[in-house]
Amino acid sequence: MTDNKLPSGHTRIDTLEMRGITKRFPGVIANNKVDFNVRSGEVHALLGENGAGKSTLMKVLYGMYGPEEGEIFLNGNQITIESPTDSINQGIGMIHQHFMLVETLTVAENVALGLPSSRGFLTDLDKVSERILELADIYGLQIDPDAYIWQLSVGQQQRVEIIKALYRGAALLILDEPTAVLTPQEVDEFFVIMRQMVADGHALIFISHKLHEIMDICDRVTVLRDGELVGTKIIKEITKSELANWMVGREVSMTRELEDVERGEARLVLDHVSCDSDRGTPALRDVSINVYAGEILGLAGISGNGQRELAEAVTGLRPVTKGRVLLEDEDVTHFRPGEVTERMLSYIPEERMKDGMIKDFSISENMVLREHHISPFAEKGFLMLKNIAEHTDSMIQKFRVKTPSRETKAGSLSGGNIQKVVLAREISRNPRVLLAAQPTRGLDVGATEYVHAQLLEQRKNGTAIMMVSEDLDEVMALSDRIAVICEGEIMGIVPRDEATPQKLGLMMAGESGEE
Amino acid sequence: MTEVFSATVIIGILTSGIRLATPYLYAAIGETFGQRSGVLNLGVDGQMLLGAFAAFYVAFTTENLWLGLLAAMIVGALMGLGMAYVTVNLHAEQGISGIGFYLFGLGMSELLFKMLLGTVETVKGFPITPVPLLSKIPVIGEIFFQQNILVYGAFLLVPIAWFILNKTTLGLKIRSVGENPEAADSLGVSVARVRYFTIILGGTLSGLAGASMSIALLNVFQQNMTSGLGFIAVALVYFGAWRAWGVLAGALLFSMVNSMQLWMQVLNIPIPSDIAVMLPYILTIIVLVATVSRVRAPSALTKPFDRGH
Amino acid sequence: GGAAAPEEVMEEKPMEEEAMDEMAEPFKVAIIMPSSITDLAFSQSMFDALLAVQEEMGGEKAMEIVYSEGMFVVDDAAAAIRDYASEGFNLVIAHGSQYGSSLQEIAPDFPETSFAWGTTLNTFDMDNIFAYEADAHEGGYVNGVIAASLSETGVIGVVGPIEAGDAALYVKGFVAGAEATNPDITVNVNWIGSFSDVALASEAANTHVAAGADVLTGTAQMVVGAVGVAEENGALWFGTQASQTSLAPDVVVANQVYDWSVALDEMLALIAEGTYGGEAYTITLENGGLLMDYNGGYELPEDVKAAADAAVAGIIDGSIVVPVE
Amino acid sequence: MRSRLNSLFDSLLPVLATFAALAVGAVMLIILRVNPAEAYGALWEGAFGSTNAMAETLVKATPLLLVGLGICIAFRASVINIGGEGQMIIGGILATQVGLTFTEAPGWLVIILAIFAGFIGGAIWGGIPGLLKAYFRVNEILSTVMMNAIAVQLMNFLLRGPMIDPAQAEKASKIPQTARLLDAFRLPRLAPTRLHVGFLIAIVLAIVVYILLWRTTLGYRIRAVGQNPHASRYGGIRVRRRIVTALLLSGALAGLAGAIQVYGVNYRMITDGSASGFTGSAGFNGIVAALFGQLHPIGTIPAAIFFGALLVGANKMQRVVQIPSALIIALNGLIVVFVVSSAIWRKRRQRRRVSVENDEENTLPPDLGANVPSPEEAQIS
Ligand SMILES: Nc1ncnc2c1ncn2[C@@H]1O[C@H](COP(=O)(O)OP(=O)(O)OP(=O)(O)O)[C@@H](O)[C@H]1O
Ligand SMILES: Nc1ncnc2c1ncn2[C@@H]1O[C@H](COP(=O)(O)OP(=O)(O)OP(=O)(O)O)[C@@H](O)[C@H]1O
Ligand SMILES: [Mg+2]
Ligand SMILES: [Mg+2]
Repeated sequence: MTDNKLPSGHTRIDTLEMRGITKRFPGVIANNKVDFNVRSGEVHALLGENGAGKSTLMKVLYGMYGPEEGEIFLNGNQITIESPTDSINQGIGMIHQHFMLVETLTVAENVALGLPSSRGFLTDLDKVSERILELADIYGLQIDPDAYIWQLSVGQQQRVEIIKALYRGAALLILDEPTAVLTPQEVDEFFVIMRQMVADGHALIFISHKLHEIMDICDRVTVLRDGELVGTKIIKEITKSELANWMVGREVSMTRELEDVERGEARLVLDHVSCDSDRGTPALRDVSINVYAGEILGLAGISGNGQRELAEAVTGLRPVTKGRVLLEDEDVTHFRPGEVTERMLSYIPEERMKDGMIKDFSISENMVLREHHISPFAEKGFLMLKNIAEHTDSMIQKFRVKTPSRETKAGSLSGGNIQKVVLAREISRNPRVLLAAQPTRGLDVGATEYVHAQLLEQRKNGTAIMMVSEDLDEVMALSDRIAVICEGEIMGIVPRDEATPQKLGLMMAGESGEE
Repeated sequence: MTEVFSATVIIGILTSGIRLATPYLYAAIGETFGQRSGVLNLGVDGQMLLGAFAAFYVAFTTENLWLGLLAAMIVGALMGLGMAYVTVNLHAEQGISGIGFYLFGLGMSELLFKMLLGTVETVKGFPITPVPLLSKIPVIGEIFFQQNILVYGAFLLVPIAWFILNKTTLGLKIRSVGENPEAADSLGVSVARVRYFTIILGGTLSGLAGASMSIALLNVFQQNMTSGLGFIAVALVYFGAWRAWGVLAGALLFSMVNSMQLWMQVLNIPIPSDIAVMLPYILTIIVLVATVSRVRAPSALTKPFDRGH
Repeated sequence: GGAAAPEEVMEEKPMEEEAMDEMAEPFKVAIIMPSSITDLAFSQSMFDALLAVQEEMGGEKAMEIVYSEGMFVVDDAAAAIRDYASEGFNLVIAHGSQYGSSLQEIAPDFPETSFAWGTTLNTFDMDNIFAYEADAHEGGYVNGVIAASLSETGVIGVVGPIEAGDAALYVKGFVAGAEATNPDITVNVNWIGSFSDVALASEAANTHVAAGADVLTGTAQMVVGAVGVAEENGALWFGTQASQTSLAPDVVVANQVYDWSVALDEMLALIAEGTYGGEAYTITLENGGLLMDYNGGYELPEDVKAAADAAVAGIIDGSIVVPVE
Repeated sequence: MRSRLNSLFDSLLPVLATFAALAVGAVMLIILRVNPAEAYGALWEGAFGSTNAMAETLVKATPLLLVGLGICIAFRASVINIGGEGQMIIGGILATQVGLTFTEAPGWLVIILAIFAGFIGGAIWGGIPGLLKAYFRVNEILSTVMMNAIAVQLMNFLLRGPMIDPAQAEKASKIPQTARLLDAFRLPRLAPTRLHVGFLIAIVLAIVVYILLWRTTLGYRIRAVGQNPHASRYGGIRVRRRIVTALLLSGALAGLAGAIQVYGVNYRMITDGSASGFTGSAGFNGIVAALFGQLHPIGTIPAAIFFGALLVGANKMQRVVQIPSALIIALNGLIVVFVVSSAIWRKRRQRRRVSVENDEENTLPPDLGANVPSPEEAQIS
């Protein structure tokens, strides 16, 4: 019976079927009698808007949530999955949308966690590290096994998650938005891995909001809407726009024309700025950039090359070691974050769960994080709850945040809806300067479209926007100029019409773009 | 006179510092395990008291010190089991349930003492067991290697704890459960099982801490004989930044300064006794200020883990 | 002559005794103590005395005793005092100097109830408050005399809780006695800042031993561990408040034992006469409230015993005045 | 109607848990040959049986409530303040010194000054760990535990020396206590019981703390810092200052409790060498009260009264049935454990209830917003 074994030695999962899964949360039915199935040798896409219930369904499968109703069949036999241990034993693995990494441990320790060790009671981290390097080599995922997670950028952390899954070699692998934080090149490499796995007989479930990825890699697609199953289709039998239409219920336009906008004065000036990373090593080296009113400056680069530090240096969150930051000609280099905020600089941080919002605060409380102390949200030190509530309601409506109420804890929203709350807060204040890090990461197509529209709206209003993104399509679609950053240095700034993916890609890899 | 003193004093301070540190070490290392897995146990003092009584009573009635030791460990483990059930299964607020267990141990140990013994008694505790050879080394031997067996045990516990936490798969699980239980859980690590283990281990060690007092160092039992020692032990875990060696440093510092202040009074150094008694507390804080630690607490400390909502 | 008082009273007041018998109403005493009735120290000394008095009066039928122990919270003690008083107890003893303020507050509301408190001599000029005190320095002095005579190293160690009240008094007496006997003696005193820290108390004793002490003493309930240290190191021990001989029969030489029944007897006599307070009592060596309790198991040299007896006699006849300032 | 019943059950849950703990206690009582009915009768009698009993309960609850309010503030900022004992002591000492210094001043003025002094004293003793935490990363559990011990010794030192009652200074047995405050300086009483206005002050402060935490920008910041310091800093909140503020306020409320104990109950400071003689362990029990009250200032009011009743009633029980005080302590421990464990049922019920309500909602027409097309704005749908 060797032919139902995978190369890794796992038993193949020929079919896995979820029937009638219902999962409720306070105020929400995240999954309502959902049927879903996946088989060996296919990539099955799970598609749906933010908050449709994709992650929930997968967490039920992985044993992290106990469903109220429903059954799971493996190779035709009913099984019970009550904890991740159960699902792991059944050969199921999962890469989570919100990383499941222990920050204070090293990469190798994270990978080794929960696995039997070759040295019994003792850890065998050397062996694990070796194997990680092997895997990294095979799949082109560069990673230092001895690095601590907290030292890694989001993209690198995503790689660790992938390695973790590969290392364990599950027969069925759930991939919850693994590509959201990967560069296009990394996505390509990742797809190579996925194809290999499928060919070997693995079953893969792939969640992504990027339709072209789904068209590219998947065999079948299941669409969820508001927790309900819409249907399952074979990818070959459907086009991308049909898919978008099917999912959102209307046409979505993905390409945009930039309206001509008069470029204004330099609102944000970085003048030979340097700063250090959390580790104390130099993160930004002598960076000089101007961002002008009415333009979108795209900052392209592979995650972890100083983008985060740059934004934090500007916003007062990180001490600047050299150089100056000017905001509308005022030297704000050593201002506190609050003082920078007061000068109407908005910042959409990359790690929104950690930096951008307070999970246990309600949506309304999060909505006024920056302006809780000023009119109309506060008078003489007292919060104006009514004004806050009204503002929040209008934001929820405008940004279509899917939530039971404005008093819902922000942390219980779906990944995409959390983003919307942060975006709504930052954009709605009509900032003079807007720093947006990965503004559409994790958003569904409809939401992405809306955010893009909002950014362009701000641009039209004369806001100076710096958009940090790894998504070259997005950068090229929206930016007037594109700066490329690599290892804390600006490799060059390219005007929109001169930018090509090839050119940008080379610069991102460290080649100077001097003309 | 003073010449005689200087050598005597230093040896004296170190020897009694080591003795004083013993119960702190047991309790604080136990607490370190718990906190590393995300559980704050403020009931240490109560566990110590019940352990101290169990050890004393069993040793007193059976005249077998080892049985006493065993009794202390069992009682401590049972207290730990209770704490684990309440915090892991019932998701009770950790700090407050710890205080509850503290009160329970404080009261129960005294009640049992009253019912079973009635008055202060003494036992012949663990004798001083010089370590062969090592105890012959001048000065050092006298300080470190002429102690009773539970003192050695406490100091041995430090490298063992370090080893378990940093070099074993169990330690890896403990650390990850305390830092990110969701992540550990998602990899099939049973958060509940790990926490049960560390809390029960912590209780067992607290029981030993009590036994080290009642049948090794002091050889008596009296109500509330720990007088809040368990709370200091919890504080020392913070001093040691959740590291076994750090806890050792804290316990030694605190105990040494304490024995130093006893000597200061004996040497007639003219400061009011109350101020002298304050010294270990003040110095512990000052040292922490001076050695600014960047280590933060385990992220999941005090947070119950509840999968599935 | 205090011990004879109650009998006299009984004889003089046959009517009352009869009345009491008829109603079969026992004399009701309540006591509030900071520590526990088994602390081998301050609280136990009073509770034992009450039991002795009860025995003397004819057991539980004649005298009912109730107690509240562990009343270290002043505020709780106040509630207990008031409660006992309102329940018709004849005598409410607040056994701790920290209870004075509360008593001063409560006593006026219960003129028919007798209150007693110590250790102090302050009755607040109220006629239903008794006060009592122990001249702890007297026995301390005697202990000091013996200690200094027996010390071979010339170093003595003292372990105390906080330097105040009864403990301070005892230690002053002890030091005076030791120094009067041997002017060259060194008496090292350690105040550990706590009444409950057994570990620190015993480490203080260790420190004394390391500093050369071959004789130790200490006061309050946390010294039980220190006695063990003395025993382990073959140092001699002197107890106070209650007998600690049972803790280390080999090394305990003598204890100053408080026998409050002396004061209690007098109070009861006055109460029987209808005087509910206003008097202050001091237990002393002279009135038999302080007893030197020698450990029969320890062979005290004749001359030392003689010196001790001389000290007792001197204190009683006033030829020795123990300096306490 | 059903929801009314539900919330009634929720608020009764701690009471039920207490009964469960008392049932366990009954077994212990029977072992001690005590009739549980009689014992618990006495407990009830002692806590609520008469006007006086109720007054005693409220007197006991007052410092618990004040400390508990401080705990609400600190814990909301994720600061674990175990320093209530020390903060009460320092507050008490400073307040006492005011009364001993201004003997000529009118009573009301001295009381106001003393309350202020207590506030300041506690603020200092809480502020130090706050500064240490914010600027030197010294963990507050460690520093507050240490500060408690330091406060006790400081109190012993002051009451033995500089602040000792002049009458005691002359005596051989120097009782470590201050002189008694003048009668004019006592907090006015409510009704002819020991209940003093300190209780009303505490109730008013509970409302103030509620407003502070949920209606002011300062409270918003304190809570934000407690939930997520990163995001708070990003939002422009000065994290370290707010940590100091939280501990400072927390300490100040405990210090106030100390002042009120002196001016409302003891009328002087006196030490038996430990903290609890003066504080009655309110510095610790206040934490329990606050957590019973779910760290909500208003919830802390009944929680403090409940706990106060327990302490007062238990003392009465000890008197009436003559059991060792140790049993009372153990029983209190059991009650704490049982009550805190019972919270899970409330949580579970709440969760179940919400999903049930959600079902009901779903029979209503679906959310309007979802169906309304909005062609103008390219809205997210
Ligand atoms: N732990 C939770 N507690 C409460 N509600 C939750 C929880 N997790 C998810 N939800 C709710 O369940 C619904 C589905 O969420 P889910 O995370 O499954 O969405 P999703 O399809 O993965 O969305 P996204 O694309 O944004 O990740 C959302 O409305 C969300 O608010
Ligand atoms: N969590 C943190 N991580 C790294 N640096 C920090 C952190 N908190 C504070 N800092 C540093 O301290 C500085 C002051 O921080 P913050 O504004 O939070 O404190 P503050 O309340 O203003 O205190 P103060 O003004 O008294 O220094 C910041 O600019 C930053 O450099
Ligand atoms: Mg999701
Ligand atoms: Mg600042």
